[in-house]
This record gives sequence, structure tokens and C-alpha cells, in this order.
Amino acid sequence: MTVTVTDISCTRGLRQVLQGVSFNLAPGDSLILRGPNGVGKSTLLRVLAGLGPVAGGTLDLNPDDVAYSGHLDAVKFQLTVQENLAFWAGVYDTDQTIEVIARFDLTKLKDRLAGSLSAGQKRRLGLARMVLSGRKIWLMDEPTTSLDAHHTALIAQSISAHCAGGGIAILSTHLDLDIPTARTLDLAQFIPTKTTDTSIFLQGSF
Amino acid sequence: MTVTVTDISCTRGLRQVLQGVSFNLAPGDSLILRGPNGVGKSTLLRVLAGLGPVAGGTLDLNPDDVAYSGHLDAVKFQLTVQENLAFWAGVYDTDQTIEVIARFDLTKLKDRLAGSLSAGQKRRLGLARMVLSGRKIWLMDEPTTSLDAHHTALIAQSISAHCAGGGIAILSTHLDLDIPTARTLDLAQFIPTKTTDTSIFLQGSF
Amino acid sequence: MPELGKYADTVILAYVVSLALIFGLVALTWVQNRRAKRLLNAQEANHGK
Amino acid sequence: MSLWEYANPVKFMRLTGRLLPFLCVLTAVSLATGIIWGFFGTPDDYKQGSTVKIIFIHVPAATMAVSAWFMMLVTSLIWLIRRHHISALAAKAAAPIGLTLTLIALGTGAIWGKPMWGTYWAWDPRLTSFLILAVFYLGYIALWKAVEDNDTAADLTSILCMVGSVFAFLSRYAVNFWNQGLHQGASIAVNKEQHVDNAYIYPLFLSFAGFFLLFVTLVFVRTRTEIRLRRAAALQARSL
Amino acid sequence: MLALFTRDLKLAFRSGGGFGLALAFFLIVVMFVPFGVGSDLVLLARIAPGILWIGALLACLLSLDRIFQLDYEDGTLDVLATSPLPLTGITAAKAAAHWVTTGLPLTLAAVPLGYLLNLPQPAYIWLFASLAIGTPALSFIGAFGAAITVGIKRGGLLLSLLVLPLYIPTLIFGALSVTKSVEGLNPLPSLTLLAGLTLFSIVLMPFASAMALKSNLKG
Amino acid sequence: MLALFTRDLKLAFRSGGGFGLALAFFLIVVMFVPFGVGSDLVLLARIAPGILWIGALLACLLSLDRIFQLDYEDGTLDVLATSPLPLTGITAAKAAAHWVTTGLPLTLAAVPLGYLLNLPQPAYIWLFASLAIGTPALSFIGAFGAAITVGIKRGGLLLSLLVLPLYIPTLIFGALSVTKSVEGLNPLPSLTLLAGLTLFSIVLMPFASAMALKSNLKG
Ligand code: HEM
Ligand SMILES: Nc1ncnc2c1ncn2[C@@H]1O[C@H](COP(=O)(O)OP(=O)(O)OP(=O)(O)O)[C@@H](O)[C@H]1O
Ligand SMILES: Nc1ncnc2c1ncn2[C@@H]1O[C@H](COP(=O)(O)OP(=O)(O)OP(=O)(O)O)[C@@H](O)[C@H]1O
Ligand SMILES: [Mg+2]
Ligand SMILES: [Mg+2]
Repeated sequence: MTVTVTDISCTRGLRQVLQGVSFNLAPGDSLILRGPNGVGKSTLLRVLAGLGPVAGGTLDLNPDDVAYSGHLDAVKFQLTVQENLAFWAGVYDTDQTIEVIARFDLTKLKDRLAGSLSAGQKRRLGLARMVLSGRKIWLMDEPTTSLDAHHTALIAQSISAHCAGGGIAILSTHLDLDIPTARTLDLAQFIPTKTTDTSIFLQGSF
Repeated sequence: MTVTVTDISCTRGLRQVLQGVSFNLAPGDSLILRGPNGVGKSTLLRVLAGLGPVAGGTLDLNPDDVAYSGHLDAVKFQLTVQENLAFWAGVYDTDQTIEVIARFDLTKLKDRLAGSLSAGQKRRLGLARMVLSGRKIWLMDEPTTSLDAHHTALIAQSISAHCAGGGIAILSTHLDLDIPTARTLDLAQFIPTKTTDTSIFLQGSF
Repeated sequence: MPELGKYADTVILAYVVSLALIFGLVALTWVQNRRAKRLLNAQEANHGK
Repeated sequence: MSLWEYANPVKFMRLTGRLLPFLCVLTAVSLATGIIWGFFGTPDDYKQGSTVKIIFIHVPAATMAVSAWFMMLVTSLIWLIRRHHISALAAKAAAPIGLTLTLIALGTGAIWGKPMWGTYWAWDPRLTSFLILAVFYLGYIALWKAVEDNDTAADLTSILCMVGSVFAFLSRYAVNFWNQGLHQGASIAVNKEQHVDNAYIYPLFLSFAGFFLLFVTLVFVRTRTEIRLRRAAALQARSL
Repeated sequence: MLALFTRDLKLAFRSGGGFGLALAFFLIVVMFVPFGVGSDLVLLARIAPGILWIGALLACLLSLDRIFQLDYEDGTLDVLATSPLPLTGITAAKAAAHWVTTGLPLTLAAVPLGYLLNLPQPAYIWLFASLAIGTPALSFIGAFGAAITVGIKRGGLLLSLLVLPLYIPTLIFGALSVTKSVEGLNPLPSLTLLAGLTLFSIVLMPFASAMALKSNLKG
Repeated sequence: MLALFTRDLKLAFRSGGGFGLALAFFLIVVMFVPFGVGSDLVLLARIAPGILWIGALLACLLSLDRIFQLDYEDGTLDVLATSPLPLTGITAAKAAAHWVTTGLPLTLAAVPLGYLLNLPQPAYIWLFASLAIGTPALSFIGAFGAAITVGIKRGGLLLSLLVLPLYIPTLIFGALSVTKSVEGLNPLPSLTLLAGLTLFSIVLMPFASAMALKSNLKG
């Protein structure tokens, strides 16, 4: 279970967003993606999760190890906090719902409808799914959005613990998260300078 | 044009969320609401914007001075960046679209469909509306969510400039924004200790 | 003009409608093609290598 | 050397660029002679009178309308399997032509129906299935318009075309089952006794050729248009 | 208000041609009737006025959730409510935009579709007139329903449920005026009542819609 | 898969009773018909089978966008696509849940509604049978349409346009089997064809839907 990314390019629509991204992660590693708005953090994470096309280079990771959380929380407003997690527990076939609820500080909220949570509470509920999935490779897009300082630290701890247990985490963030073992990758260096013409419609002229 | 909030209570659903919030703002003042997730920042801002019921206390501000931006960006994906702002310019009856686009670093993106922006770019587009509105009282709920460091500073500057020009700003945030003149209000102190029974069904017994 | 008898209206209408549709499509195709050509030329001039 | 070479835009543009002048002339000549011969140079039918002349437009248009959908099915499958962009664009280019041909068949049929059956429209299975075909074309075109990402649009329209073909076929069967109609059956069957008179057959074949060539020419031109638009969009995207 | 109206039109055109779609739906509902009830032309002629009106009404109904829901979901409605535009004006502008993108094309398409159902000759003009006069009522009443259900996820069906009973008078007067004309009777009384209904809806429904919106946003 | 199925059922019950709504819509469409075409009982009896089938079909249609759109909008679909469940299974589970919340109640409700339209006696059993057999096809075909339009804002009408032609064979065989029984003919041939169609849809449509979903998520 490793992640090997070699010279990958990403496109979004017709636009080439990233070029030549490479990195290797072994169990226990974590990688923080940084870079200004619009550099391509979300795009790269979607590609890694198998939710976007690989426009060039090779990607070597087992999709069955991946758990993904994006800008959206994937939370059902009409279900309670516990029901939301119980559903994902069913999907990932585990029974850790209660433990996870406690770990993410959701015990008090557990019978509330998710629609009535505040922004940060929803976020926490969304992230709890990562632990529940039991999967080894976590891909998280700005996980601490809307979280207060206390819960930001809690998430950072969760990630550290996950990696300490042999997991891998790749996350994007604009904040400084306290994950001591994490490497940082600044995506700004992969902004395509001279775009290679990936589109077949740009090869040759007519 | 001032904001006077006296001993206000807020409820969300049946839950009393805040109790006894008071503050006064004169032109040029800005106020940063802080507090852990779920304390009631968004709730208070909605109440101030006239989008939520005042459950107790008095609220004195002119609704025609208010511009509000919430957790959602109020951006239309099928319109271009410029069209989005042109629409709001029409609503607020100004013609500053071009200036605002430049000020929020959107010039390069101006002809892109808003749906194809990254999270931070969408956020900027949403915030650009505040300037466009020409209104004096800005209510902003976590304005810098998803923004990188550079643009976070840009927004902080915008707010400072707005206040320096005689405006008022009330915002919630979990980050430290660099707005020198701002006062901070920690909402944790207004968490209802002994909830007063606001519901008429709790008064008396039967 | 051939002798079309009592069905003259019918036959002529059928031909006119069909030819109109065909010419409409041809004209549309032509216009779109020209517009695309012009757009592409402009783009090549702006951004070409 | 294989046909797949022309899945490259440059090659395709070059080839079609060379072919098109000839195709245009050929189309114009065969279509014009077929139609003019049919209109001016054929006798009246003893039963249908001069309305029989409508056949020179009606039948080729109807046949090509169905063929166009079939061509779209084939190119869609090629896109899904081999991912040649030209193939997807050819399908996109063919749809409006197919729709127009369907409308021509419907229009001439309706006009013909007035003197023959006393009404412009009846819910005859043949007519009905053409109406359904028109709706399939409409849906297909609308889907291309509605999806923003090009490759996604190509995927989705191809899948729709595939599934649509199955259901179009089922509908044809269902409609027959539902209602026995007024419309005549195939009359150019080769080894059937009762077939179209020789006086009609030659102009009819010319007209068939004309409609076929018209279809091919228009598909080429429209595909070229789409290719240019793609290139323009790609150029613009590169510059942003 | 004008800005809102034109923006709504623009959005309808952008998102995959909202303009054509209500139309296409109408076409297909009308096409379905013979598949369902059989292809007997005499029978079809008898039910044609009713079916055409019901078809137009359903096509209109299906597009109602567009009016407010998306603006609510992306936060635009919150901002509009705090903007200088009065809520009544907002709902009126949106209902008007809905009519232009839905009611108007339906009215124009009804005449050729009438032929498919073998609608008798003299009725066409009345079909056209009744739809032209009646569809604005559908949009303004519909906007009220949309305003009431705006906060509800997947409110589409609930919306239909609320609006359909409100549509009954419009349907009755509309279809009746066409049926009367088919039977050689005077369609004008029903048509006048229909016009009254429309006028009433245009003038008063925006206020009701604004009230509903306001309380939905406060939730 | 089971988790997804039960969750979809739960959501349908929660959100303002999805269960009842398709039903209510069906009821109202059927109620509208007499307002539109007049209350002649003989006429109504003749068009009843067709109207009941068309009504059920439209009620089903209206709830299709629920199948994937909300899960797409709140990010759940992204997560599901990266979960252990295969996409084919996901679409099948969702189509099945749609049938339980829509097709099934419609089937049960059709019999009393048939009475409102004066449906002749012997037809009831066939109405029930044809809907029971035919509505699963509607859900599975509809799920395909929903999968194709999932990325499109306000795709509701486009969805209808794409799905309605696909529904034609189902409608024809379904309505025909009821009509035949009314006319004293043998309804079994149509019913058999209908069953074949349903089987075909259940077995094959999930694959097409999964393909469509996959390419929509990759966009
Ligand atoms: C809207 C109405 C109509 C439609 C959509 C329609 C459609 C078609 C189609 C698809 C064909 C080609 C079928 C084949 O080659 O097997 C065809 C052939 C033909 N149609 Fe029509 N038709 C319509 C009305 C009429 C009417 C009213 C007449 C005349 C009374 C008519 C006479 C014919 C004849 C004579 C052929 C040639 C038969 C053959 O060569 O196979 N059609 N029509
Ligand atoms: N659907 C789309 N079509 C075309 N371009 C897109 C699309 N989505 C995003 N982009 C563009 O691709 C680039 C990368 O976007 P991405 O969302 O990956 O950025 P990001 O690094 O996550 O930014 P942020 O910090 O704002 O979330 C941006 O320039 C954006 O404008
Ligand atoms: N619709 C609702 N119904 C009932 N309770 C709600 C509703 N929305 C929010 N709440 C509750 O009200 C409280 C205040 O929520 P609010 O959204 O104002 O918090 P916040 O301070 O903005 O938090 P965050 O930092 O997470 O955005 C929270 O405890 C939340 O759970
Ligand atoms: Mg991002
Ligand atoms: Mg908040």
C-alpha cells in the first residue's frame, strides 16, 4: 500500500492546470498540498481519488484503499448525525459508529438532524466518515474549513494518529496544521509554464 | 448610520442559541465575532441582516444600509464572472463592475463561467458583491473561508478600507484577520446558562 | 410545368416545404461553418504559436 | 494504413477538404436531376394522380432519416470504444441533419396524407414511429447543448444514442402491435411482384443518391465546423 | 427588477435551453395520449381541448421549481432579500420571466399540437386565445407555490401537490372555452372569467408569494 | 447496497413524505381529467385505462430527479463512487428504492382511482397487474435518465425529454393490456411483452446508468 505519482498532468475542462507532479508516499507518510487559490489542489485530489481524468503521467495507488472528502460535506440534512454515520458504516461495512462519534466530539449532537448543524459541526460530521471508512489512504480537500481552533487541532491529531497507524494522508490546506511528520508540496512550482498541447485539436495545423 | 444591539437573544429552531448580546458600532467601527463552532455566529449575523427572528432584546439598524454575505457564495454557475457582478450592479443600481473586478483580482477570470472557478475564486466573486452594493454596513460570515494567505490579506484590507471610509463591518471568523481597528467579541460568553423559556408553551403548566 | 391536375397544391406544397427545409439546413450549415472559420482564424491570430 | 488514421483532425480536415468540392457538385447534380426528373418527367399514377411525385422526396428522406440515426449509433460506439474525437463530433454533426430529414419525411407524408387518407395526420404506426424518431433526435441534440464539458457530453450522448436505439427499435415494434396502419409497405422489394413502375424507379434511385450524398456532404462540413470550434476553444483555453 | 427579469431569462437560455424544454415536454405528453387511449380520431377530437390544456398545465408545473429553488440553494435569495428590491417585485419579476420562458412558447406550440389530436377547425383560435390569456395565471399562481416550498429539499412533488388544486379554476375556464367553441357554443363567457382570474393572479399573487418567501427565509 | 437502499427509503419518508407525494400527484392528475374533458361517464370509461397509465407514468417521471441529483449536489455521490460499492449496484439499489417509494404506491392506488374514472369491472385486476409488472421498468429506465442528467442544473425538464420516448413501449404494452381486457380481448400477450421489457430494463439499464454516472463524475 503505497502511493506513487509520476510526472502527472491534470486538466480541468480544456485548461491544463498542473504539469509534472511527482511524489512517493509510503505507509505512515503524509503530504500537505499548498498553493494559492486556483493552483489545482482540488483538481489533483480528485484525480488521485479517481474522480478526474489523468491527462498524462502515471498514477499508482489502489483505489480500494482510498477515502475521499471534498469541499462538500456529503452530509444528508434529513438524517440525524448518527444515522448519517450509520449509513456510511453500512457502506464500508464496519460497526464503529459510536466510537467515531465520540472521537469527533459529536456525542452531544448525535440525535440532531444534520441539517440543523452549524457549518463547523457539519464539517466534523463529514470528516468522521474518513475514520469510519477504515481505509488507508485519506484524501482530504481543505478539511479544516469552518472549524474553530480546538477542532482544527483535533483533526490534525486524527490525521497524525492515522499515519502513525500506518496510514497515508494527502490533504490540501491554506492554514498551518500541526502534523509534525507531514511533508509539504507547494503546487505553485507545477503551474504549466509552456503548456504542452494535450488536446489532439492543437496538434498540427489546419 | 449606527448599529445598536441591546440585550439580544437568538433562537434557532426551538433552541435558544445566544442570550444578552449587546454592542454599539459607529461609522468606522468593525467587530469580529469569535467563538467555537456552533456558538451562534452565523445565527447572529442572519438576525442582524433581518434574515432571522429576534427572540428578545432590541436591534437598531437601518436594513437599507445592510449588505450580507453568508456561508454560501450566491454565485450563479451558468453566468460568467462579469455577468454575475453585472447582475448585482443592476440590483444595487451602480456601474462599478469593472473597478470591483480589478480590486478583487478577478480580471483574468472575468469571462470564465463562474461554475468553473476554484473554491477560493468563487469566494472572491461572492465577496466582490459587498463592495458593489455600496452599502455601509457589511455583515460577513467567515469571509475568508477557502482563501489563500494573499487573498485573505486582500479581504482584510478591503474591510479596513471600507471602515476607514466610514463604513461598519461585522464579521465572524476562526482565523486571525489583520484589521487593526477591529474590536473582537467572543460569543462564548453569551451562551445561555439558564435558558429563559421563550416558548409560550413552556409558560405555566398544564 | 407539368400537368398536376387536382393535386397541384399538394404536390407543390410538398416540394416547397421539403426544399425549404433542405435549403434552410444547408444555409445554417454554411453560416455556422463560416462563423467557426472566422472564430478560429481570430484565435490563431491571437494565441497561435 | 487504416481507416483510423482519419481519426486525426489534421488528416480528416485535409481529406475532407479535398473531397468536398467534388461531393458538393455531385450532390447538387444528382439531387437536382433526381428531383427535377421526378417532378417534371414522370407520369401520374392511375390511383394517386400527380401526388405520386412526392415519392421522390418522401421515400429517400425517410430512409436517410433512419440511416442517419444508424450512422450516429456506429460513430457513438466508436467513440465509446476507441475514443476518437472525430467520431463523436461526426455523430454530433449528423443529428441536426437527421432531424431535418425526419421533418421532411413527416412533412411530405402529412401533405400526401391529406388527399390520400383525408387527413394530415393519423396515428398510423409508420407515421408515429417517425414522430418518435424526431423526439429522439431532439433529446439527443438537447443533451449535447446542455452538457458543458466536451468529453462528458460525447460520452453521455453516445450512451443515450446506444440506449435510445434499443428503445427506438422496441417502440417501432410496440407501435405496430398497438395499431394496424394505413401506410403502404415497402415497395422497392427486389423480388416482389408488385413493385414500383419503371417510369418511377430511375428518378427515384437518382434522388436516393442525391439524399445520400447530401447527407455525407453535410456531415463532413458540419464535422469540420465542430473541429474548428474545438480547436478555437482549445487555443483560447491555452491562453488563459 | 429588470435586472432580475433579464437575468432569469438569460439563465433559462443558458442551462440547456430552458426555453425549448417545456415545449418538448408538452409535445410528448400530447403524443402519449393516443398511446394510452388508442388512436381513434373521433375519440381524440372529443378529448383534445382538455388534453391540450392539461398538457400545457403540466409542462408549466414541471418548470415551477426553477423559479426560486436554485436561488435559494446558492444563497442568492438571501442576498436578494436584503437588497433594495422589494420582495413583491422580486416574485413578480420571476413569475413574469417564467411566463416568457414557458407559457408563451406553450401557447405558440398548442396550435400545431392540436392538429395531432384532431382538434376541430373552429377551435384553434380559441385554443390559442385561452392559452394566451390563461398561462400568465399559471405562472403567477405557480410562483406562489414555489415560494411556499422553497426551503424544502426535493420539494418538487409537494409543490405540484400544492399548486394543482389552485390551478383547477384556470383549467376549467380555459378548457371550457375551447370545448364550447368545438360544440358551436359561445366561448366568450368562460374566456372572460379566465381573463378575470389572470388579472387577479397577476395583481395579488406576488404579495402572497412575498409573504411566503419572507417567512421561509426567516426559518 | 442494502445500506443505500434503506437509506434512500428513509430519506423518501423523511423529506415531507416522498411516499405520499407521487401518489397525491397521481390522484390530482386523474382528478383533472374530468375537469378538462368533461364528466361524460361513457367517455371517461373509454379513456380510463390510458389516463391511469399516463398519470402513473407522469407521477413517476416527476420524482426521477430525486434519484441522483441531491446526492450529487451535496457530494455524497463522489464519496459513493470511491466506496466499495460498484456503480452498477448503486444505480440498481437507487432505482429499486425509487420503485418502492413510487411505483408500488401508484400501483396500489390505481384501483380506487380507476373507480373515479368509471373503469369497467373486469379491467381492475389487469390494471393492477400491468402496473405492478410495468412500473419497475419505469424506475429503471428513469434512473438511467437521471444518471445522464445528474450534472445539469435544473435538468428536470431535459430529464423528461430524454426519458419520455424511452417510456413509450412500456406505456403502449401497459395501457394496451388494460384496454384489451375492457374490450373483452386477451390481455396476456401485451402483458407478457411488458414483463419482458421490465426484465430487460432491470437487467441491463443499471449498466448503462453506471456508465453515464461515471462519465458525469469524471467531468
Ligand atoms: C407523416 C407521415 C408519413 C411518414 C412519417 C412516412 C414515413 C415513411 C417512411 C419511413 C417510408 C420509407 C419506408 C420504407 O422504405 O420501408 C415511407 C415510404 C413511403 N410512403 Fe410514407 N410516410 C408518411 C405518409 C405517407 C403518405 C400519406 C403516403 C401516401 C399515401 C405515403 C406513401 C409512401 C410510399 C408510397 C412510400 C414508399 C414505400 C416504399 O418504397 O417502401 N407516406 N414513408
Ligand atoms: N469545471 C472547471 N472547468 C474549467 N476550469 C476549472 C473547473 N474547475 C476548476 N477550474 C480551474 O482549474 C484551476 C484549478 O482549480 P482547483 O479547484 O483545483 O483549485 P484549488 O487549488 O483547489 O483552489 P482553491 O484553493 O481555491 O480551492 C482553477 O484555475 C480553476 O479556475
Ligand atoms: N436550522 C437549525 N435548527 C436548529 N438548530 C440549528 C439550526 N441551525 C443551526 N442550529 C444550531 O444553532 C447553533 C448555532 O449555529 P450557528 O450556525 O449560528 O453557529 P456558528 O457559530 O456559525 O458555527 P460555525 O463556526 O460552525 O459556523 C448550533 O449549535 C447549531 O447546531
Ligand atoms: Mg480547492
Ligand atoms: Mg457559521
